[in-house]
Amino acid sequence: MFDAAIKIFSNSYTWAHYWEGLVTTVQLTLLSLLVGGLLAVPLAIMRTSKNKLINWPVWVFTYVFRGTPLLIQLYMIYYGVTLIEGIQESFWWEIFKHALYPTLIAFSLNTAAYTTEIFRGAIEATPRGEIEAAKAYGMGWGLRMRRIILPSAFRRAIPAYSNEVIFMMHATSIASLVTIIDLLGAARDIYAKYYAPFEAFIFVGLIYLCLTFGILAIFKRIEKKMLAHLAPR
Amino acid sequence: MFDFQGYGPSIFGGGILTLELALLSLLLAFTLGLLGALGKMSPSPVLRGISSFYTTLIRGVPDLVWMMLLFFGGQILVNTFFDFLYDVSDGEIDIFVPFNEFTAGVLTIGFIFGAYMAETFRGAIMAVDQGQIEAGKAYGMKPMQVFKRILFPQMMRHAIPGIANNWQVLLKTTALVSVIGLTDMVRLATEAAKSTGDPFKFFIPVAIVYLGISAISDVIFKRLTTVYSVGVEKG
Amino acid sequence: KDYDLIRVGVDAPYPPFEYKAPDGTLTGFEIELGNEVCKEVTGKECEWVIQAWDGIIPSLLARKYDMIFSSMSINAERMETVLFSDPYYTTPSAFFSATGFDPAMSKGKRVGAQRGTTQDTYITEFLTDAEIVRYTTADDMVVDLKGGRLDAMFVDAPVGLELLGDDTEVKQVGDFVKEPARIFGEGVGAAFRKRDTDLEDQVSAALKKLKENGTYDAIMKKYFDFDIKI
Amino acid sequence: MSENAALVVSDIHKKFGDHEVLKGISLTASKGDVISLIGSSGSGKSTFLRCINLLEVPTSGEIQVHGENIAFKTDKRGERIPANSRQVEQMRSRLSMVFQGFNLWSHMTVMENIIEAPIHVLGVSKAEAIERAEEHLNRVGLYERKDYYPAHMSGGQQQRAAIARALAMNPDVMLFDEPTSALDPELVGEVLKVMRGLAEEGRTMIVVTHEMSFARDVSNHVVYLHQGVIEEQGDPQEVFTNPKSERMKQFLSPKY
Amino acid sequence: MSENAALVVSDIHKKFGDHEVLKGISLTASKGDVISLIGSSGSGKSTFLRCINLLEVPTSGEIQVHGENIAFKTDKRGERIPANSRQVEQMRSRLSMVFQGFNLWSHMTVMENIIEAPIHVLGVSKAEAIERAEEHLNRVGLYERKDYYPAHMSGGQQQRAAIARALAMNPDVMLFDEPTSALDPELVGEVLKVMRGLAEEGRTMIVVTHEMSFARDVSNHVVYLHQGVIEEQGDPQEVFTNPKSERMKQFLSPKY
Ligand SMILES: Nc1ncnc2c1ncn2[C@@H]1O[C@H](COP(=O)(O)OP(=O)(O)OP(=O)(O)O)[C@@H](O)[C@H]1O
Ligand SMILES: Nc1ncnc2c1ncn2[C@@H]1O[C@H](COP(=O)(O)OP(=O)(O)OP(=O)(O)O)[C@@H](O)[C@H]1O
Ligand SMILES: NC(=[NH2+])NCCC[C@H](N)C(=O)O
Ligand SMILES: [Mg+2]
Ligand SMILES: [Mg+2]
Repeated sequence: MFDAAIKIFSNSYTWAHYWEGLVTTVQLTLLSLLVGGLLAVPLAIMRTSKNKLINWPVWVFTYVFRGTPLLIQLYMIYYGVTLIEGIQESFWWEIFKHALYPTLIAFSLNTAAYTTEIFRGAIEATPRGEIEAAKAYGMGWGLRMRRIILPSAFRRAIPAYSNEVIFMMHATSIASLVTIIDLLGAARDIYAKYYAPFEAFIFVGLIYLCLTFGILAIFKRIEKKMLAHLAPR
Repeated sequence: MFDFQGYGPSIFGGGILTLELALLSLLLAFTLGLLGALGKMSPSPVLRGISSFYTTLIRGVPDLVWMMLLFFGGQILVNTFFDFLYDVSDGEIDIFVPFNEFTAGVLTIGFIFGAYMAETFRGAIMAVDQGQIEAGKAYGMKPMQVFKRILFPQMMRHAIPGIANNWQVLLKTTALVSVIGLTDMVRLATEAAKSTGDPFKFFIPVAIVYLGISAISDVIFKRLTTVYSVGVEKG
Repeated sequence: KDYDLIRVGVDAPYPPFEYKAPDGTLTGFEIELGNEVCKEVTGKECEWVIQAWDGIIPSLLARKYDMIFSSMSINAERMETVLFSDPYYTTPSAFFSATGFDPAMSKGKRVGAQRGTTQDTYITEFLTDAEIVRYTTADDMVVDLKGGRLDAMFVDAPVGLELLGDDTEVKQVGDFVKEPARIFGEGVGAAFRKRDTDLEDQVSAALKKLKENGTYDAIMKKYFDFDIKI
Repeated sequence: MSENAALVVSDIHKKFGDHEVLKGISLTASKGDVISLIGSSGSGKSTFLRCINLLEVPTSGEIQVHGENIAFKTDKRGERIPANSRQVEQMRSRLSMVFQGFNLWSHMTVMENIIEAPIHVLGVSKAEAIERAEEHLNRVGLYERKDYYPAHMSGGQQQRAAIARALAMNPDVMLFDEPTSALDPELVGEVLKVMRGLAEEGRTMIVVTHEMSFARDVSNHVVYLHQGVIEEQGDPQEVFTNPKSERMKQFLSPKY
Repeated sequence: MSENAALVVSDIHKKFGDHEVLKGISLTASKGDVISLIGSSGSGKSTFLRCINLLEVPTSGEIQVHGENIAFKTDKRGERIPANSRQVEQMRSRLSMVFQGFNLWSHMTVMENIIEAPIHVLGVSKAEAIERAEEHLNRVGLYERKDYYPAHMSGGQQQRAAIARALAMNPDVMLFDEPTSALDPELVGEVLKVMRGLAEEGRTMIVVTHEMSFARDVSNHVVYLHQGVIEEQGDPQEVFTNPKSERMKQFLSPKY
């Protein structure tokens, strides 16, 4: 058993491959969180609207994306885009040709749906009095949103959002199913090359574990800073 | 819409498999979750250590990695164990236990969600009034009786929202078993989509089935909430 | 030693060798041939276990099944790990492309192969400046090739032809590839764990018998209009 | 209604559904007036105060701030709403409200709370806002607490911070809704002291309060609300020592 | 210590960490005794009662129920624990506790609460348990409420149900920990009445209480605890009319 491990990990190809995978995983996670997060803000605001015409479409979006497996969303987008009439002739194709972009779209939409609901909850939890105070001091809707409601909601959302970040980081592992060499993809290559499931997958599991701890540590610091106003003294 | 080019029946069968897999995993997760929660709250540092190790380790690594590890490595582990038996018994015990995809699927999903359930149950147990448990003890109930007759029924009320949530996530996680070769509905839809070149025709119905199951579960959990809230809501 | 059931690992779809009909049943050249082989040895058809190619040898070693019957080329590297029967067919590999791909000018092109196959080994070694995309199953690769995500794919020639079906845009490009033999080996054989020599003997014998008594040819005719027998 | 009246409210009615909470209330506050609104729980004091700065929209009646009438219109669903939200915002910036529950913005420090509206509503520069904020903080005796978050201060400190926040708007009229009733008895004093100081400075204030001593000693006009109407009003000395209405007598009796 | 003593507790000490709450308390309850434990808050009354049925394990001291000594041992971490959990469970089934907060099981109706322990601890048949439960419910005047859930009853009703639950164990000794102090004053009477009835029936009871009238009129022995020691004890008439200890005098004075 140890011989196999030594053989695998003394090869520089192994390390290069895992490194490449790590970079891809981190990239996928960050980019989808970024896009998803940006989408989620307006969606969450719409979702809290009392106007059904604004609220309802967003509800449908979050319900569908939260109610179906990400894997299916990924497959639909990955295989579906090639079917769009004329896309292969358009310049978009240069982008969609690469597995990375449909994957990013799927991941971003998915995390946007979850994040929307997290933000919605946080927005709705804004103390009524604080909103009234903002009104009473002459703040209009936009100013109130920008200065009072969103800043305080975002802070409140941090703990729930940190879970979403970890969840998303883990979820990127399915990118390996559409030819992307992320961490898990790299592990599968190594596994196939050396017929060594334990070494390949345990090692990659440890990397994921470290990433998870890393995220937790970062959020602990963020919480300490951003949630100082809630901490007991 | 309803023309599945002959794939209809087998995809339906895959749907059944998805449900079986999800329900069995839930059962395992429920059991492990309870054990994990009790372990985490136990006075014994060893038990506490084991359960915290279990919950952090599981939750730190993606489901799919666990699945592949267990699926690709599980058989080897099982073999190693029975080879050991074979050796120590001088060949008397010669068993081969096949470790199939279904087992791997149930085990991984069960183990993963057991870790999440443990947190749910821990919170729920802590929400039960200590006095209720003391009353049980004071009337001479054995620890097991206190658990079964007092703690468990009361804890469930607090645990149901968490269980419901975990179930919804678990249900969707079953889709991953398609990757390790289990012919669930996602796997079958994928195969059909690829060989017919029409992804939407197969994926959309499957997506709707997932939405349907989760809508039905919502109803069931609502009912369960009422069952376990007996004596609590105002009447 | 008597075998009463042989469990056989196979990676599908890999038409025309092994693939699923819409109702979920396995068919194909190797499935039919394999079932005949199993009947010779045990009197029963094989118990087929579907396993993606990249895990096909580990799962054999882990005893998930006792034989691989899945177009596995017999080459030296694999012989270090598994035991092969006598070869039962041979076909070359080929590139397929919609854009007139030239293996000699592959720089920056996206070329697909199934992960862990001899084709994977070949392009990894010889198409160093191409972007190599590895697939778990062959049908994934075809979807991407047809969808325009790949400039070319490299597979066993009959599989390429079959998978593309009546698609007119994608064509075979270049010649058949059979060299180097170090990679592609000499034909395709059934694979076993090294210590199962007895099973290997019986399977090789069965193959020999089927080749001689016409069963092999009858099956081959159903799937091919050319000769692949070895 | 005198020309230099800071605030004129005329014949305000307010219904919640079928329940008429305010049944025609009028009030004029001239510059420097300190008006106390008293009355038993549910009499409509808070509702009236909230109508003044349009946190509730009165069902009928007019509101005039510094001679400018607030315009109303009727929306699609037949509800009365302000015609011009700019006008409302501007008006609100001139009427600063201090809430019973303080309602400091919890994610901002005291300083940030105070400079927020001056900067973003009035358009004051940050440096100037801070400078003025420091004055006000000194004024309410909270200078050393300026970088604290609300949650880390006592109720009395929070309420004084809320007063500083209101002062920072340099308002024409300050509205107080039971500013001390959420406080522990020991903390009430420190807030009342600050408010008495403001009154002495000549600030125009309308104060809903249960502190009868404050109403009597500090304000120059007392309004007694009962079931949505003004049952009695006038000079505090007179009203308290010689209430005319039976209800007012009853209202005052148990506490003395 | 007489042979027919229902309960003998000798020299109980209890420490929480470094804090010694009970400093050697002994008590004997013979059949039919009604013993009141009084003392100011924090004196250790609850702790003592909880030590008796081992909800807390005493740091040292012995407990004897009907002549049977509870066996203790020391666990790995050096803490004293009961040697035999079967023995403890059996002993607990003979000492029924009534809690201050009632602690009725909230997911069960009154009837279910009452028959629970008899069925599952004593092994009585369900039919018999129900029959007896009905008697006890009549006894405490709650028969019509038998199918109510605790949350749907008043505090006094809940406490009477809790007493019925305790009675259903047919206990040798009943332990009460401030059975009325969580109740609104109007409801205290109905519970005390039931308890007085029990005393007159000859039940052996140990009652922690702040109801001095109950201690004086109903019990035949009063124990005054102060800072973990028995400061004074004896016949209630004597102890209340003629307290010897200074502390006891002080303790009694404000309430009379
Ligand atoms: N948003 C609302 N919807 C319906 N009814 C309301 C609303 N706000 C207030 N009311 C009702 O209006 C009446 C007056 O309430 P208001 O809060 O103005 O009384 P108050 O004089 O301030 O009493 P308190 O001294 O208790 O604060 C009450 O009966 C109350 O129930
Ligand atoms: N589990 C515990 N851990 C630490 N200290 C405790 C614990 N339980 C009780 N104490 C301490 O023991 C002392 C006695 O408590 P106990 O509850 O027995 O008093 P009491 O006489 O019942 O008072 P009260 O009349 O308020 O109920 C108190 O100082 C309390 O803080
Ligand atoms: N069933 C399959 N997918 N077979 C792939 C075989 C490819 C090639 N002949 C090899 O041995 O590597
Ligand atoms: Mg009010
Ligand atoms: Mg007590």
